[in-house]
Amino acid sequence: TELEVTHWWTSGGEAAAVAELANAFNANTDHEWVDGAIAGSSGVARPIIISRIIGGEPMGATQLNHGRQAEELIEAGLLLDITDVAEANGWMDVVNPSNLLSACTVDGRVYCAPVNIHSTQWIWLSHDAFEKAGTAVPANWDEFVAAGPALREAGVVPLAMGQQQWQTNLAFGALAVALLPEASWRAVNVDKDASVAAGPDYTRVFEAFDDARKLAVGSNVNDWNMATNMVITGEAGAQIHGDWAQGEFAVAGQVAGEDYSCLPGLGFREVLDTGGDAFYFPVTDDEDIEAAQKELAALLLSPEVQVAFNLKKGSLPVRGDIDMSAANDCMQKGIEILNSGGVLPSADMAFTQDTITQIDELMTTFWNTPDMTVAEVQESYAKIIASAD
Amino acid sequence: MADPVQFTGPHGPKPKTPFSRRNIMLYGTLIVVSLYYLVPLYVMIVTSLKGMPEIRMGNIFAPPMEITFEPWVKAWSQACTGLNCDGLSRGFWNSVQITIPSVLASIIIASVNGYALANWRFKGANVFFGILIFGAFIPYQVMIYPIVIMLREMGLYTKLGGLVIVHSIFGMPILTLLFRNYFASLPEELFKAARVDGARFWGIYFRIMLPMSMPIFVVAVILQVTGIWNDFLFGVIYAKPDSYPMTVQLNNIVNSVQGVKEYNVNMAATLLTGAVPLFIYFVSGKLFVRGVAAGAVKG
Amino acid sequence: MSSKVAAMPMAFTAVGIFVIATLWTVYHSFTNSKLLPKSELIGFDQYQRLWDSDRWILSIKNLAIYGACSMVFSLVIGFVLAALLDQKIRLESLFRTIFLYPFALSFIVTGLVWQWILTPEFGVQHIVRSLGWESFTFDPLFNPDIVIYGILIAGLWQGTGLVMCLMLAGLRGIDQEVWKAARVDGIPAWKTYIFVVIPMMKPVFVTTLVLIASGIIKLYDLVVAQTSGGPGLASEVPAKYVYDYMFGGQNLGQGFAASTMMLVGVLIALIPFAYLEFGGRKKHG
Amino acid sequence: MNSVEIKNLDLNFGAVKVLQNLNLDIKQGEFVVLLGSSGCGKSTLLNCIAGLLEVSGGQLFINGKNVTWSEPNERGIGMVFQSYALYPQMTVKGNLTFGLKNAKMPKDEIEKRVARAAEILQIEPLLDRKPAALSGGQRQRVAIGRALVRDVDVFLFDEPLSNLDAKLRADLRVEIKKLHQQLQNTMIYVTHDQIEAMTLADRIAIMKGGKIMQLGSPDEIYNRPQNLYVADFIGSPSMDFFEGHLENGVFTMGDIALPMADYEYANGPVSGPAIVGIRPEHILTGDQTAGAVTTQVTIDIVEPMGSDTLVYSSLNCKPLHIRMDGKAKVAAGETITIGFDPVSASLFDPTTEERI
Amino acid sequence: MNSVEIKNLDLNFGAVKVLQNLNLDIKQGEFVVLLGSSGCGKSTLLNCIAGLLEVSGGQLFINGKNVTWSEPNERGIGMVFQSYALYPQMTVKGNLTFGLKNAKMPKDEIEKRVARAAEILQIEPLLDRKPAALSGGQRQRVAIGRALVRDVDVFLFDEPLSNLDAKLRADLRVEIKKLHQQLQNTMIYVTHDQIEAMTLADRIAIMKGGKIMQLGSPDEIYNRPQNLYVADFIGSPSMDFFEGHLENGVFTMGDIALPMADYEYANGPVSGPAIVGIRPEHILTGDQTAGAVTTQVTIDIVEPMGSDTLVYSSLNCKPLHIRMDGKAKVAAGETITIGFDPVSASLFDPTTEERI
Ligand SMILES: Nc1ncnc2c1ncn2[C@@H]1O[C@H](COP(=O)(O)OP(=O)(O)OP(=O)(O)O)[C@@H](O)[C@H]1O
Ligand SMILES: Nc1ncnc2c1ncn2[C@@H]1O[C@H](COP(=O)(O)OP(=O)(O)OP(=O)(O)O)[C@@H](O)[C@H]1O
Ligand SMILES: [Mg+2]
Ligand SMILES: [Mg+2]
Repeated sequence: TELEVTHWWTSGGEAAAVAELANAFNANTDHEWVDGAIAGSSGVARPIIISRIIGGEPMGATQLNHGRQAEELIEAGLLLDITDVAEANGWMDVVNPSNLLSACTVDGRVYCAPVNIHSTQWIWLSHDAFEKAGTAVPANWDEFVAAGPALREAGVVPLAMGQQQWQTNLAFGALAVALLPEASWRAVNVDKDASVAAGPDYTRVFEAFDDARKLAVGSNVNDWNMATNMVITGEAGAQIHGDWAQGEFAVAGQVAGEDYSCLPGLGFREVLDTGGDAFYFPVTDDEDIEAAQKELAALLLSPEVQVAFNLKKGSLPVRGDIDMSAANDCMQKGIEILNSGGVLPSADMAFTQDTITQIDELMTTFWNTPDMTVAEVQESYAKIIASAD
Repeated sequence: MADPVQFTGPHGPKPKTPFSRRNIMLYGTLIVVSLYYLVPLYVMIVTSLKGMPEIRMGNIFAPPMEITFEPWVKAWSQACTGLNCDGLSRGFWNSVQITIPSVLASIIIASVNGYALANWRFKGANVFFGILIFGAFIPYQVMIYPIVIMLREMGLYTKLGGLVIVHSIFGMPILTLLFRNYFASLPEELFKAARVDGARFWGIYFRIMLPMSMPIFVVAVILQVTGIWNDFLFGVIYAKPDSYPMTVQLNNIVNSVQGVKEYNVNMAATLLTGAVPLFIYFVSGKLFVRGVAAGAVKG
Repeated sequence: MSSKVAAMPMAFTAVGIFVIATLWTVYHSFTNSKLLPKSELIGFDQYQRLWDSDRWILSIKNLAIYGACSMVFSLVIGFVLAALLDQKIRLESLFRTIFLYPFALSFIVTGLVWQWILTPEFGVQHIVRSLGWESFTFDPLFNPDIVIYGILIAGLWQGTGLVMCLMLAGLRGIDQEVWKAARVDGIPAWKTYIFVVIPMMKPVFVTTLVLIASGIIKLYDLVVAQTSGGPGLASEVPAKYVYDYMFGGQNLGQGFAASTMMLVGVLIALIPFAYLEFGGRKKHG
Repeated sequence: MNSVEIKNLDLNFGAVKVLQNLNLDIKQGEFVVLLGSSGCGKSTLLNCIAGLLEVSGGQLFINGKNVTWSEPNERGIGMVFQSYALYPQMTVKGNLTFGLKNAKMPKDEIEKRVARAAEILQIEPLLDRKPAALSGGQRQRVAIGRALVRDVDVFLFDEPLSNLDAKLRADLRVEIKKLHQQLQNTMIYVTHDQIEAMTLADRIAIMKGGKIMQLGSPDEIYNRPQNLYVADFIGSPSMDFFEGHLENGVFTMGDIALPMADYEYANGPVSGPAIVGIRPEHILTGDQTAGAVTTQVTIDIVEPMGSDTLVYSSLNCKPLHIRMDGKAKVAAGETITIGFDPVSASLFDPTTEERI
Repeated sequence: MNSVEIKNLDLNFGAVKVLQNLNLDIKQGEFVVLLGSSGCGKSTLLNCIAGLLEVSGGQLFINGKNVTWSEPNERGIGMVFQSYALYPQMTVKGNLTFGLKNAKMPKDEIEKRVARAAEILQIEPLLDRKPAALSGGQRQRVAIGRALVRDVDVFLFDEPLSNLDAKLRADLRVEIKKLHQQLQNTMIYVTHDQIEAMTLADRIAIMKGGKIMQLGSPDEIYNRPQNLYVADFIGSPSMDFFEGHLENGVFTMGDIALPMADYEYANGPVSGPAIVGIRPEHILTGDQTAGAVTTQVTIDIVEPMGSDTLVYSSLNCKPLHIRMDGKAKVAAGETITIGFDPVSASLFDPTTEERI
């Protein structure tokens, strides 16, 4: 059976990773992977995916960030219950951290297959750039801020940042995780406590964020991978970005530790949030397709596929029980943190997409409005947290 | 000729220089403005013929030092989207298959509407027309879900027929306006004569009105080919991956950055995608102006 | 009877799509629909939030600036070009084709090309600087204060050709004797255009305005292709707000509220037009 | 049985009443001209007869059949329009056969009819041309042919000549007249050109504001206009009117007294204020004045028109027109003697404006 | 000094020669009408005089000044167009003053001129209306006013009446005539309506194919046409022509012999084949035939036209038109006796087509 799979993985590293999934599916089952890639981020892809589902002509499987995005589709009975697959394959035991699976679970039923873990608390540093500036490669955020003037001096943009809204927000989230005590972080990002968001702990985060925006002046690129490319070529000193950035480094043939470094938690707190990608399977009334869907679901979490996929994608596997020794330096760091339990839930799970969009907007406004003060942005932020549901 | 006459003082045509101030101003302005219009095309073409190293050197206006058709080949048949590495070629036939019936259907419907509005003036016609014009202003995005639901109910969702309907619906306001104005400008007596001759609604439409409407049909064809060929939103939402139009591929090529942006491939892809409407423009420019004159001027 | 049958698609579209869908949209703007449309009403919350949103206000402002400039410049440039082409010049069809061809390209393509030309690192700014004028700065797409004009440049490039065509058609429809009368009166050509010819071209201007205005309201692709609304939120427009909230933010209600506001704006703008188009000419029915 | 019978016809465009309670009977074979100034409803009436406008009230009969609700092609009428309304994309033959094909007439019958019409109208050599390649006169013949082939009882003409120049107009007028003599169909002809009306009509209906003011033969209309409107409307230049008093069969205006003994009164002799109307050619000049009531007038303008000469003058401070022979040698400023012929004058009541 | 002098004027549109070596002198205050069929170059000539078309060769003088290269507004001409070409969005006053304001004329002078023009043309009450709210006649007056306020020497009219209906045409014709008498400006008037030409002109220039065929007073043109073209062109219905032979002062056609003793020969008596042209009103009927050469003809069609009656007949198998009195009672099919008046006939040479 042909199974159409939609996703928005179209950058170099991503496409290579998808190819692993497709090859495995074509090789290990009697079915065929029909690729439905749509470029241009989830904003473009999502209406298409949802239209297809509510229009009664769903694809076989689709990527969605798991978390609250799919809640309503599940409630409307549009997504396939794959609890039987999960049980048969013992997902409850192997998925690590376990909250990944709970994000797929509604009322005790499993509706999605998580495929990877993405964490966003990373800063990527170009060795080349720091060499030009004549400073050592920083070991944490503060050192990096201190090296800023030297980098400027050397004609290097200290911090690369793409213009898309979610990237600014991502940087903010990374700073928050790195700089906040865990309790404060949880108070805001899990319990939505606006008073903490308005408090002094958060003031420090916004101040750091203010530093970041000053360091990023002169970074005129749009896409995240363009920003990553600036780090790869040494045009920029660093980029705060998710772990998928290392896919780009890999495609460019760079070696972690030699050409570039990565600091999880910005070098302060070795914790990662555990968002990630998952595949959902829309309900069809075609039994063949349903069988194929379930086979795909099972395959996605199989150890071989997990290894192959995540190596290409630069993300962490969702199973703790597989051998990732082939992974590079940075990925190893991530696995260590995971294994040591330094795990936070991801924003995708805590906030609705609506709230995230609002925060995205706020951060972007702040980032691009030099007149906006730290106090102002913090106040607006607290307001959004207060109204989040 | 008769014997030459001797004139004193000015006679014959007033002497002119080809470089009168007026001509310099006139042609100067036209040429400068033309540059503004041509520069992007020039940049697209030049860039699409350069290799990536040359592009990185930075001058987008410099002509290629070494002409390469590699980007064109890549854009047409090799560029990747996700796993599919067959470039635009995949979408080309889809686009053709979508465009032809959509253009035909939307024009037929709109011309019949325009004809009914201009010549038959049934009750409430103006109200419908007013709503149609209002419809021209509705942002497409708003209509996505209602139309998905409608097409689902009709069983046409993700079918070519559904896409044709969608294009017809969204082409209707402006086309109807043009056709209505055009038909209203034809002599009403022709219509009366045909009625006396016993022709009815369709008879008059096909036998009398259609043969006289070449110019406005040219305009409609151009507008619709351009619009439908270039459409991305409806193509991606109301079709399936195996029937996605070329613009979806274009969007994928342009937006899926693999490493560095391959500007030359992007430009080649852009030119390839625009080729069909551009071709139609170049061959029918004159008719277009004439048709626009017929459809737009008469209020 | 056939006339009514033939008008069915139109009636269906007018009522079935435009009216029903509009009502559907308006209704759902009063709900808390998120990913999927829901029908419980929640009052004016979405509107309150909408008008509290800086981004929405900014979008409206941008649209206002873009719309006003686009209208004025399209009409002015389109008319001037048409007037120039109407001077019995050589190579008229060549010039006409040059002005018109961008209209064949989609906004995505337009946005892409102009994004590129306007990028400081290798676009116009780079060229001028490399010619020796080091301090020259022209970075509309990266300067929040003028980014909307950067989009305008591209929008005009794409759309003025059609306006020029319409205007040319209108000019060709003017009674030549009026021109002669003005020459005998000794009126210079530019005055004749402004005081005599333009007022005579009202129907053309009406059609043109409908075309331009319906395009302006729907402005979306161009912004996405050229700036994605950036830098920051500096080039956001209402249609993008609608789209982002409906599909990115998964807050249909908010998107619907925004689009309802857009429709209200359109209605207000259309009233004078409807009056012009239908009100003044009842007699000819 | 009348060929066309119009009973109490009303027609409104929305609130505008264009035709009001109009009655008209036309006999078989009659040539009736509808004459009136622009906007008086002539075309509207014709369109009602043709079925191109739906009547608001009243009935229409053609050949005794009530056709009020019939389609245009079922009424047995053919129509010739001002612009001819030939189908530009069809050949002459296509134009002629379009109606017949619509009626699903057999091929050979169509051929026969086209041949006959082409012969009558002498357009055989043109059958394969497109209308654009025809002269004005030829186009008109084709337009008539279109009605002819359909073998209709009633021909309707809506100002078929008004787009043409004077010379052609005169020629085609004669052709239409000949055609009528040959075919003997009923013809209803709309015009606002008096010459056309006078020369073509068996009867003329003068219309004003959607009403028929007078219906009669050209001679009646010209020489015995029923009311002031008709009197003023017909004739170029029109009648000159002078107010005065009618007493004991003598009409007095200023110091001129006209004995109206031989005048044919509409309802017998009356007395009271009256208006006299005199046509320019009924003013006697030169030798003719002998024996008539005369007066002296000064010439303002002389318009030589070739076959005759028009003289503008005034009498009792009212304009007076005089039509003289084309060879009369008179000049502006001259004073001449003129005489009146009471028999050819018309008298009207100043209040009702009706003929006395 | 002539008001307008045209010397050896040539005008080509590309390869098409529209005017060729045309000469025309017009005296101060003269009313000259350019008459000719459609496409003969009348408008073109007028546009050359106005400076709206650039001449290809030759010279133009207005009031003795060489204006060949002058701008239209510098030539001292005013022009009235067929469509009037009023500026539709300006009031009547705006239309009148637009040119003056543009010439930076002082305000009070403008007011004075507008007041004068408005008085002459009697359009004072209309000054604040827009052209759309005016009747055809009023529009024309405004168009004339536009030339009037500019105080020009020469008025040019390009078929100013041809868009109007017959009645209005007749009225406005008279107004233009009066205006000319009042203003005494030079006027050049283009038309293809003979009646207009005959009634308005001091001199008529008959044009054909870009050349002037005859230039003369209306009387000359009508009664002594210079050549066959002019003879045929002027008069409605036109002259009837019969071929025959001229020998010893007697013209013979078929069995009719006309003694041409009193005929005014153009260049003295000649002999040889000739064509005689006779106008319908010069055919004698009834009592008038006494003493004239007579023959019998049968009537084909009778057209009563009110003031006179036109009779269609034939003579020697050629059509013959007869204009009779409006009260003549004749009917188709009747045979009547007609007579010829040699003095009012015209004779032409069949080869050169010139008047004999
Ligand atoms: N569709 C319409 N709606 C409203 N009024 C109309 C319509 N058609 C005609 N009229 C009015 O009806 C009246 C009669 O019009 P009609 O065309 O019959 O005049 P007409 O006598 O044929 O004039 P003309 O000589 O100019 O052709 C006019 O006053 C006109 O304004
Ligand atoms: N712009 C032009 N280019 C080429 N030929 C032209 C042009 N204008 C006029 N002509 C030709 O010149 C000739 C004279 O035209 P003109 O308009 O002077 O005729 P006219 O006597 O005014 O006719 P009408 O009575 O129809 O107005 C015509 O044969 C016409 O086809
Ligand atoms: Mg009419
Ligand atoms: Mg002309």
